[in-house]
Amino acid sequence: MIPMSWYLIAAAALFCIGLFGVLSRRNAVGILIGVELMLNAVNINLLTFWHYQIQVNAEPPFNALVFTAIVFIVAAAETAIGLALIINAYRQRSTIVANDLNLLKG
Amino acid sequence: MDFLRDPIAFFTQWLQTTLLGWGLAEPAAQVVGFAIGAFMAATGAMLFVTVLIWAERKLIGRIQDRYGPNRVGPFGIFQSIADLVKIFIKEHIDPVGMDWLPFNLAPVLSVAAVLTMWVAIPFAVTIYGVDFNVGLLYLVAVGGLGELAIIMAGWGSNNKYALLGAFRAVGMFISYEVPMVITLLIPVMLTGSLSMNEIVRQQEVWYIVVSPLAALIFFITQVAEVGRSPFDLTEAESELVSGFNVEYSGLKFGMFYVADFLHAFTISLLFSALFLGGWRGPGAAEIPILGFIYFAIKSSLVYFLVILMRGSLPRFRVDHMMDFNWKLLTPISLVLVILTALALKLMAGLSLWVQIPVLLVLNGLVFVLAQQMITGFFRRRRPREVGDRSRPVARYSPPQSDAGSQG
Amino acid sequence: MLRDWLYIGIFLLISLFLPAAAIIMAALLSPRKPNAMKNDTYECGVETVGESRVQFKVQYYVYGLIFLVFDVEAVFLYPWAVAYNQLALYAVVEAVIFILILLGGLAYAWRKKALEWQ
Amino acid sequence: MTPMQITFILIAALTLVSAVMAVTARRMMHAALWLIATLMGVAMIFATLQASFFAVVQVMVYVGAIAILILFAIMLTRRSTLEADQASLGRGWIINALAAVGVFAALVTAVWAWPAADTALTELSRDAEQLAGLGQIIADPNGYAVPFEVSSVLLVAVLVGAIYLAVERKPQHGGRQ
Repeated sequence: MIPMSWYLIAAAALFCIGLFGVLSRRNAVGILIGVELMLNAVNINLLTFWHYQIQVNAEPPFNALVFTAIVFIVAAAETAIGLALIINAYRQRSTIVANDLNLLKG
Repeated sequence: MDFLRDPIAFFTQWLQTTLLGWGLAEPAAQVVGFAIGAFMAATGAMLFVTVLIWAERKLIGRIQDRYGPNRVGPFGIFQSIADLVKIFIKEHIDPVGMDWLPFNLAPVLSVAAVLTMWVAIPFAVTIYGVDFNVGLLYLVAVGGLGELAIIMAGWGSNNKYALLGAFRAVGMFISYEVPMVITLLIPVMLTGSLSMNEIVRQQEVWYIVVSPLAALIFFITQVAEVGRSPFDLTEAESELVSGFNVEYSGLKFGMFYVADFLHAFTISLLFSALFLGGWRGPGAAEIPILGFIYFAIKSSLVYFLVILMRGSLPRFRVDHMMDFNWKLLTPISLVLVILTALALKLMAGLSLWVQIPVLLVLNGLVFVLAQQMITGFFRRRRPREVGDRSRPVARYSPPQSDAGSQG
Repeated sequence: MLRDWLYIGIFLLISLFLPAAAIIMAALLSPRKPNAMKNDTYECGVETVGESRVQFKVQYYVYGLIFLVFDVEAVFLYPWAVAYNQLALYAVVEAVIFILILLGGLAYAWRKKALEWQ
Repeated sequence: MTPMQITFILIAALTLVSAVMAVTARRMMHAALWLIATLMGVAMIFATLQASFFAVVQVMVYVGAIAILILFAIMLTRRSTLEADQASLGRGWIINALAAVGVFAALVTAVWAWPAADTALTELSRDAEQLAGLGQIIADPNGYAVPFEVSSVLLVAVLVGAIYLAVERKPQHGGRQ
């Protein structure tokens, strides 16, 4: 069957792609997309360890499932608020290029 | 005799032995057998659409005092096949500025989203694709992929109307998914499982008897999910020309059509599996083919109801449609889930004959509440007439003074 | 478990393949005589005006937002509903509180007229 | 290579390639569509891990809700997206790419240094997922009842905040400014 390291490496790759997106996208929605990718990578890791835990210990670890659920909830919250902020910023400044949103810069 | 009792199992057996005879390994033979079965089921489902289209046109014709198709073959039964041939050889037009991949993927995806639902529906005690431990959520999730196809179609077409229609459609579909997901908690609560087979198996009393209001809400939301009249604003000819599929032609358009009709039938299957006991009936557990017939009859009745609704109800206005969902169905379904959960837990030890009447009374109470909300809504919103009554053309509702201005 | 998913994967591939094959076949069979007039985007018979990928109103976003919140909440009520028969009364009451908080959110959106189609 | 491993490699390749497209596509709409492909790939990875519930929830919540919301937001901010088309990535993208590759290398070495990472994940029994157990533990005060109540409060707070931010407020007393 599939070695656990494959899952972990795939998740790491996904995380780094997301990281790249967050660092270098100019569009604010693009940055959010990068964050989504990173959160997904985290979920892959959590569920891989859940599977591993079942295999090692007989009893099922619910912590991993609960954590994954909470990551889902947090992702939903983050997207909703992030996009609302972007829409608001767009309405006021009529741009969503992240570098131009520098009102708080001194 | 065995063949008559359970033709599918008989066929599977035969296929297995044949494949094993060809020297395939056991698991591979099973997988190949499943693939052949799936291929036949999917093809059958897509061809079945021709029958559905004919039946619907005939019925709608009758409702509107027409004959419906009556030229090709007896009762016009080959009309759909003639249409199929015609649409098959029509030209495919690629609109200017289209986005190639989304534009061409959308019709395929919209059919696939409906077809994949069939794998988790139990047709009879032994006839099902997969007995899946999260089958119900799977059905909801896959049904949602159709929205994606619509967005892709609207975006890819590079057309204002297509995009407007697509977003209106998706706005409606996602809105009606909320009460649907909430009401589906009730069958899950009653069964204690998400597997479709388990839900059907446990329905000694049909769930429509236990919770008629949940069944009603589910039915309404499902009709909305299909975008059938009265929820056909997505293809409002007068406003949006035809919705997200204006730019499609030939079989690409035909695929949206297929997806639409197949989805309408699939929701009937779902409704009868979840609330009408699925394949359950006298003798169905022993003779699977009998269960299949019961299931077909139940689903056809539900489908008939869907067509009847389409033939008799006028289209919703867009704001009413949203109000209906967010201000009536959603709160009502939440209240219903709360009441059902509490009542069932408080009556945990009692017999079914006590539980069901109490649940029915609760359903009735919630229904009365809903009716009060509707009448209250219309009392507040009565439009004031302008001018005299002989020319009731100009009506408007004043923007601010809603309450107390009942002209 | 894995077999279920394998079957679903096979079914998904087949149900993607069938319409795609049908469309490709139809595309091969059908005539193909494009011209500029025919390929122009449809706009009630007049020339297309302006950028076709138009701006949208914020109401769609608000509905999407409320949908997202309710969807996420409802999905994580499903395990609770599965376990319903083994739960004690207080666990049911907890879920009821959960739903009531949600109803509060709906009431807020209602009062702020966010549910209104403008 | 077993068929299972080949399937996994195909799925992972689909996921990662669409992820790369999602962060580099010039048009935001394309980026969002590639994001959806990535999310479907991740759902398939969950399925190979036999976390059926989360595979389905991934499709339902991420593809069905979050991605749709992102698409709506992109349509709402169209004009700015058009301007941003010219250069989708910022200036220092090469440095960023190097940083990302560096992080990846560090993570991979960490995985390789851990001997247990080579454990082959076997097929679980059918009822290993135990949804009912999950349901019980999220309603159990000694388990995770409090986090779930808090998450419900969080989501309502999100609802309130996002509506406050997104809904256009009518100008009062003869307009703003």
